[in-house]
Amino acid sequence: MAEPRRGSFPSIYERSRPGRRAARPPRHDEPDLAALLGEDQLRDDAPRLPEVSELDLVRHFTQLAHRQFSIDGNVYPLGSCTMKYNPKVHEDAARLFQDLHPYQAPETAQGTLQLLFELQRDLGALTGMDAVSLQPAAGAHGELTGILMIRAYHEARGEGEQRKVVIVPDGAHGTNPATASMAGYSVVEVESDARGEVDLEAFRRALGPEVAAVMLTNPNTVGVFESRILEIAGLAHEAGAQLYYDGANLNAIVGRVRPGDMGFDVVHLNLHKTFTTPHGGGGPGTGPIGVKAHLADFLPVPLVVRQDGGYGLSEDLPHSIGRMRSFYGNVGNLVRAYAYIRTLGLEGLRRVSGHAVLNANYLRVKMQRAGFRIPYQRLNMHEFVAQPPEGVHTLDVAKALLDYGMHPMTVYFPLTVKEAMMVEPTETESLETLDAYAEALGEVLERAAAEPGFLAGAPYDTPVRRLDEVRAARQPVLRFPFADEAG
Amino acid sequence: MAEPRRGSFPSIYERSRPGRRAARPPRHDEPDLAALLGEDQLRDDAPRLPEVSELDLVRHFTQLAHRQFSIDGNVYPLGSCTMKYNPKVHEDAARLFQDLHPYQAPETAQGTLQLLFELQRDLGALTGMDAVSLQPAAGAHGELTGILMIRAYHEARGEGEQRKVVIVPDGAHGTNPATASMAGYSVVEVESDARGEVDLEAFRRALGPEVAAVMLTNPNTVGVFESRILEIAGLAHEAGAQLYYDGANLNAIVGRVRPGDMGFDVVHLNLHKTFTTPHGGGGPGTGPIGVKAHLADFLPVPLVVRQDGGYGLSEDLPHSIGRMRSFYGNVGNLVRAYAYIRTLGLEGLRRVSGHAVLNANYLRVKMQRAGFRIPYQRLNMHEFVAQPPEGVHTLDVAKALLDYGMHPMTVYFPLTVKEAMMVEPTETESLETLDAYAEALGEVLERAAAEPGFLAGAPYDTPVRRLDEVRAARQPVLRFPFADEAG
Amino acid sequence: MPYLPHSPDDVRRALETIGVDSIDALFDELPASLRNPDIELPPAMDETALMAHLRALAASDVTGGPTFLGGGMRRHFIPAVTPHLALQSEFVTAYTPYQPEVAQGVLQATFEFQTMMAELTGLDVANASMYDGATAVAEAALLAVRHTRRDAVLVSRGVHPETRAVLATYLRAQGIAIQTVDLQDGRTPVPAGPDGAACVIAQQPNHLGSLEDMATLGEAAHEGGGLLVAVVDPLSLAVLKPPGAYGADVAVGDGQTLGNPTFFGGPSFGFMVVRQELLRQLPGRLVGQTADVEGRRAYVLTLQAREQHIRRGKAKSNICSNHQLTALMATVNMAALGPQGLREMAAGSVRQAHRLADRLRAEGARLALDAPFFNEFTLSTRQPGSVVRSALAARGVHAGVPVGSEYGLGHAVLLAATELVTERDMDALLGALRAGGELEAAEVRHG
Amino acid sequence: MPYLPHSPDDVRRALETIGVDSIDALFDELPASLRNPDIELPPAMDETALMAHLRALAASDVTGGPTFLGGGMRRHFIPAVTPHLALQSEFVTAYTPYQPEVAQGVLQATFEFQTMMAELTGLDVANASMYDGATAVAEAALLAVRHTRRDAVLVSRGVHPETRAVLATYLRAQGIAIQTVDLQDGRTPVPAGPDGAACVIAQQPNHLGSLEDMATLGEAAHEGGGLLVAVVDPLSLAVLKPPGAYGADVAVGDGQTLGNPTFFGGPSFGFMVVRQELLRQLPGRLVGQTADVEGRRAYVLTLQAREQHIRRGKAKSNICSNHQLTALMATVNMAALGPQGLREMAAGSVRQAHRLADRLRAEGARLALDAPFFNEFTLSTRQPGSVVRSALAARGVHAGVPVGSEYGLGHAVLLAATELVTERDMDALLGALRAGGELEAAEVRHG
Ligand SMILES: Cc1ncc(COP(=O)(O)O)c(C=O)c1O
Ligand SMILES: Cc1ncc(COP(=O)(O)O)c(C=O)c1O
Repeated sequence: MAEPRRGSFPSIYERSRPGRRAARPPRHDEPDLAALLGEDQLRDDAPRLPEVSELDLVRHFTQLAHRQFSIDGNVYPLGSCTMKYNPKVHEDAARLFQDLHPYQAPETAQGTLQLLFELQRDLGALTGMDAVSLQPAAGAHGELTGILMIRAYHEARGEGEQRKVVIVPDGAHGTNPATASMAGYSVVEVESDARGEVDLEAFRRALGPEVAAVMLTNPNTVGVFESRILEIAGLAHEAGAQLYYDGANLNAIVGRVRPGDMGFDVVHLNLHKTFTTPHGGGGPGTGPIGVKAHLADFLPVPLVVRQDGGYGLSEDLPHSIGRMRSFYGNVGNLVRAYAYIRTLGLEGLRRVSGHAVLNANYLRVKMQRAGFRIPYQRLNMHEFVAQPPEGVHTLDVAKALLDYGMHPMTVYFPLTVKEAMMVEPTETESLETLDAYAEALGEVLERAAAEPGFLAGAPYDTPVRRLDEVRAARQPVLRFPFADEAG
Repeated sequence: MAEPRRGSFPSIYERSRPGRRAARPPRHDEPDLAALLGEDQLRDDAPRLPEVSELDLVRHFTQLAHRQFSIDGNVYPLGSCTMKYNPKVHEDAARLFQDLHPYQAPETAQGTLQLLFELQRDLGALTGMDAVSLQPAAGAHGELTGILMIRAYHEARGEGEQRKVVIVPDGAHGTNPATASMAGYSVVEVESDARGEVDLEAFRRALGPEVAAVMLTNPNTVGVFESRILEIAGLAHEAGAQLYYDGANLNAIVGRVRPGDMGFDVVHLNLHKTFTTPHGGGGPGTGPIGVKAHLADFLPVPLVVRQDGGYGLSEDLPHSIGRMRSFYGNVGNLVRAYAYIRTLGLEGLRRVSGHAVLNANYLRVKMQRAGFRIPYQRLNMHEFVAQPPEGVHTLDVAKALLDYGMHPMTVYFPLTVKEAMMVEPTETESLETLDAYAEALGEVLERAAAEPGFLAGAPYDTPVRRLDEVRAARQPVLRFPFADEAG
Repeated sequence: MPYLPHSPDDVRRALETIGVDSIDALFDELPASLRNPDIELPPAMDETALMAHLRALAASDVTGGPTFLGGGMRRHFIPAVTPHLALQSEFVTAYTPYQPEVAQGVLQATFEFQTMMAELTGLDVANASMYDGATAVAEAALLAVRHTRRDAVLVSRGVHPETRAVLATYLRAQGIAIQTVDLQDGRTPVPAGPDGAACVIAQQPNHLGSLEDMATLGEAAHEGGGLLVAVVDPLSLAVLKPPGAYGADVAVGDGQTLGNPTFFGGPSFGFMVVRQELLRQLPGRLVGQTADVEGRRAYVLTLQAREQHIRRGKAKSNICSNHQLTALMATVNMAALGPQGLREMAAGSVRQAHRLADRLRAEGARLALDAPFFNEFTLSTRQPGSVVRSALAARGVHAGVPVGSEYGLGHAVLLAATELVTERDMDALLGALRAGGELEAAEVRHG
Repeated sequence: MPYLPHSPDDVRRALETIGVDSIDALFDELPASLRNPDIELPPAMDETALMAHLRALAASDVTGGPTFLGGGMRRHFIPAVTPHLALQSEFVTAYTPYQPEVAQGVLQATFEFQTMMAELTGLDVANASMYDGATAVAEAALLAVRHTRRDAVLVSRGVHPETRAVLATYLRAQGIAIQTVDLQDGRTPVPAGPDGAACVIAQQPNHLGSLEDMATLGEAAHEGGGLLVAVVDPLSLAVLKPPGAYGADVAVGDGQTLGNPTFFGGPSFGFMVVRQELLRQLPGRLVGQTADVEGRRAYVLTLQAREQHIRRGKAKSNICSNHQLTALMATVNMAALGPQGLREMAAGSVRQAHRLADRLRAEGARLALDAPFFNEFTLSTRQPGSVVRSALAARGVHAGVPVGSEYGLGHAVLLAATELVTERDMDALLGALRAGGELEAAEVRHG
């Protein structure tokens, strides 16, 4: 008899009973909808939404929360994701601004506008860029914004037809090539060299008059700083290409070196990484972009500007690429990022990158001692790539780790490294936590050696165990199968 | 090899490292404390408080929260405890009042004072009492307040010396006799009859000129309504005793019959039961008391009163027993109770008691069908007493239930029933939850029969399993054993 | 330093383990010439100073008071239980659920979200969310382009102007033409020659508040061999015909009205729901149901071959992070309200909007359009919309989203009402309009 | 109906199962004559109306602005992280941890609380909390009476007047005499003949803010064969000598200053810490460490034979529910601040209080006492304290707890300062005092 608690967890629809409800909006006399809206505009039967009591609702989502790993509950060193601590005070800070409506008269939103204006300024200062837009709703959205601006720039210079290619390293995050194609460009990937950096020769070969942009992450996705970045920038610019900085890894260098100074023309930042806005299980994020002066005319509208003694929103930017979203940005998250910058200041942010890199190198050494392979034998930045010993699969190690209450690193990314494990502990983890993580990993390897098959069975102690992902894809069930349907 | 996650959970002191901290108060120049306060007033070395980073702090208390059952996560039918749903909106409501200081000028606290005044009024109306004090901090505190008032009343009538005894039923909650002795009275217990009610004959015998008060809970602690309450009240009053109503079980009758109408002279209410203020793992509660007019002069001070057009606090009550606590009461909880009453109104509160009693009787039938014995074969009120079949121990059943993610009922109370299981589902549980509870209990009995020893080993799937409680009492370890101490 | 655990000893210990003698030494590969620039940032503040500063900023915003603002976001009832449950830290601080064994919380909630959105729209498959309504519309147009292999789309001017602006930005890069269909009497006429168009995009209710004849637009689109993309306010679907019922192939929109605060415009979330046949073209994440090795039902991200991290340059979209948490707010909120509560909100807002219109007419105000409207309508004004809005704001009423000149209605503003609007709120609005000289007739009457 | 799950069908199903035909039938045993009285209650409100009503009430309170209120509660720094962690719903909605296997959260947190309180006070055993400081003092007196088998206690007038009032209420019933020791120059003199007294009760810092010579009082008490009960502000112990170090046998007090909002007086929590020898006399709950059957460390309620549910009439106290959650707030808060943060708060409040005193003196104000004080002191005023307080309130400053006539200081108020008080707050207070004519000298100077 299996442990009863271990059965299938109920769906909210299975908790549903006709006539129940948790919440009640204000009452009004029932209007004659048919008369007001027209009979044919009305739906015939109500949507099947759950009908649950308030307590059953609370139980459902409280228990679901217990079936979820999170930074607050678990170490979570996902490479490239910067799962650092999300300060609680930011949650209180954000709520101060939640009741503003995007269309209320600007003179009644001066506080929020000032905050946004100052954040534009501070992000510009931190990245070495001349102008900033806070609009993009995520990193990938920032990428698209930036590449579209580059496109507009080339078009304005009459090179729109000529430049059709975007260069990305083979280790680039998937959003980079995807963004390029979405912007109407074709993608050329350049391989990286033995030290994990862009292969300069290959890069030279790839460059040419047809290249519109080069997208780089620095430090790159294997956690290595592109040491020849100035040379790369020089070559790109000679070829008339614009250099794009994917800011997902800014946490490694924030306050210490600026993309703008490295020669980048455009940068996007993932405020949900370096600047601590919560990931929320997959968003909302924010991907502000900063650009050099020669691209400022192409920024999306509106921009937050100083206006007759106060602050306002300006649409007056003739060469703008236009709008990238409705309204002005994910203000709730922008407030959190603003609070973070104001809390740490420059000195603090420098220490952030310093300790982020310190922790990553510390854990690299610990993992190597625990028996993991390190493909790039050098100091890394805020993250590093490792591999399990021959014959052990990264996936199995990841699953075994779950039984320790520890979240695995990013696995099988970048694609350039076999069985890649990409580890980014961030600066907010204590050394004891990193020691425990390395120790658990070592234990997993020992166990793998001692008990063949054990790893393949892991995890054993999680709310559910390994899933049949093939079935999920072969016979997709993408919504609750109501009794009256072929489930 | 035990599951790693299953090891001992760290103490906050084990997470502590010198020099770490999570929070920073505002900075000020370091004062010369020796000069200002005197060298001999200062402590030599700092208290050993934990030193942890903010993230480690968050992990600690988030993980501890996951090691805790609660109403929000688990069905929790503790008899006599009324573990009903605690509305979330009350949490928001309470915070609106958290910044008031008890000594701010009353004219700057009119909103809060009005709320308290209206709550006094509404609790009086609901209990049928003439005057109410919101001061007591818990049920037991309300009991003490009430009994001290009764004492003052007898003294005022010159019967202070004569009346030295308080009568409580043998099934009374422990706080009743404990309160009586704290108030300087000796306690006489009267047994209950076969139907679970006070044995009228025994009661008659116990009554006499030395009796100061009779403390009753109605419905009583076995969930039975004292059907002869009017007769009991008559007898008590004839004997010159005052009748005290322990309001812990008001949830059974709220809105349907009032203690005041039944003849009670004093009542305390557990707002953390009937009126949904959270139990908080054991408080803070609130135990307001209501009294009939003849006792009003003895109420504790201060009272919230109407005062020149507004509201104020009055200490002007010559015969008051004095203060029962500092300030005015647990205002944070009083706001929640106020919100609850305003949300439900009389109609709603009647339905609360109706459905509370409905659910309790429903579950009683289900549990009887599942094989449990019901000592009192009659309709019960909001709770009922059951017993496991011969040979099965209540404790074992309770522990086995934990593996289902369900909290046991109150066990081994009242002391008048062997292997007592006192079950109070409350009105906020759905029938499906009660069905599942009864089903789990049935399964436990089957398993007990099928696998001797299984129950004794339960629970199996909890953060920790059965504890060595004897050791805890024999060699008490009541604070963290620091390394340098004989731990 | 806030949030950083390491004591000097910790740093020393870590450096020894690594074998370098300073933190700066870890950055030797950074171009020396560029290292540690002095960057101008305001000085650090402690928590007390920070919150005081932010409260001061918030205090120079004006919130609360009667509000009739709409135009894409509206203040609706959000029960206290919604944020309490959706903002539990396990949800807030989780990453994308790439390890399903320990992410069933987010995965199941998302699966339930997909179910509810499919139910509301009457279509088959909802994704896990998009950034917002406008980007969802742009992605829908690209989906239609991929599906039909056509390079033009038709969009009604009734679609929110900002949405159309985003659409233009997205489509220009891929050389896709956009033809805009003007409104007649505030509604979208059957478009001339949708032939060649990958889709017809129309909004219900439209930007001016009017109800469109979506069924007819759908027929036109389908006859032309294109798709109908319906841009909808999900809350309205508690009473309005679901897109699936009038032949829409794709339903998209912004989810703010389902349970998120307006937050000066974001974050809310976008949603996209499609017919089964379009599944493989659907951008964004999808959660599917499966079982674990012990046969327990479980949920997992599925059909990821559509996404950038697998398909890279060939992905259906570059979207990675979506808007999970705000979608979770909507999920909890819909479950809290149920079909009845959602219906009461929708019907209540219709009721209040029409009540307001009646009261305005009674005071001599003129509605710019006669078309039936839902919970928002267009009021003709004497002064330009932004002037009217400021005048009302000065009197403590948030109302009057200016209507663009593209609609040829002269001076006009949008007025929205929700179930939260009270009779006294309407009094305040009318009073402010009167005082602002916008209710001439009334002036006389009350003069 | 809010919070009630049952649909009419559910009710029917339940009634059938029970075998009665109506809910009312379940109440047949209630006296018919008394059933369903009509009770006057205000009509029910929905959530929106409720919150609007409560916000309106809260709006007619005045909060925020400079505050110098003390007298037992003070506004101190509480980092945001404290309530976020302490008020997780698993803690908020749990009952007393009677089933330890599923209550390790509350149990371990309480064990850690006991440890921290023992550390702060320098004594051996802390209980899990009491209702508040005043009831804790009364319980401490009863403990001393039980331990010494004596029937009188000595209490300094420096103990908070409300605390002494509660003490009187509690002790009268048990016929225990209370002798009150008057202050000399604001401090407690060595009491004459403590012989026969079960304990000497003194407060540090005392109600007027002055620092007592606790060691000497302790010697006197012990010479007389009684105990020393020290009533302390736990926050002050971050810098002040712990009771254990000056011979106190029992330390009690109110925990509000450790991390709870003032909430118009409650809930906060009381604490009691005693020497090992007094353990068996300790009232209230205790959490002890033990192990489970697999040898894992675990925590459990222990030594319950002292408590009412076991010992009933013979229990050490009738306390059952204590103040667990507010004690948890303090536990999280102390762990968040650590020894350093707590010290900075205590020292910062001392610093600001003395700075304020200096500024007042410089403006010609007169302190009523010369005794050294901690973070609160007594200011002589021209008008009665309550008049001064109202005058200050009218000028937006919360300050001026009236000092009772029992102290023979004429008109006077208590002024407290904490680390949250700024120089500008002091400006505001001085300005208000000046405007109120309380700073004569200043009046002159400023004309
Ligand atoms: C290197 C890199 N670039 C881009 C992205 C995309 O950011 P977002 O998920 O916010 O769209 C990520 C996110 O994981 C990333 O790691
Ligand atoms: C019948 C009864 N009386 C009194 C009490 C004591 O109430 P409190 O714990 O609030 O002091 C309780 C609490 O369980 C109770 O059930």
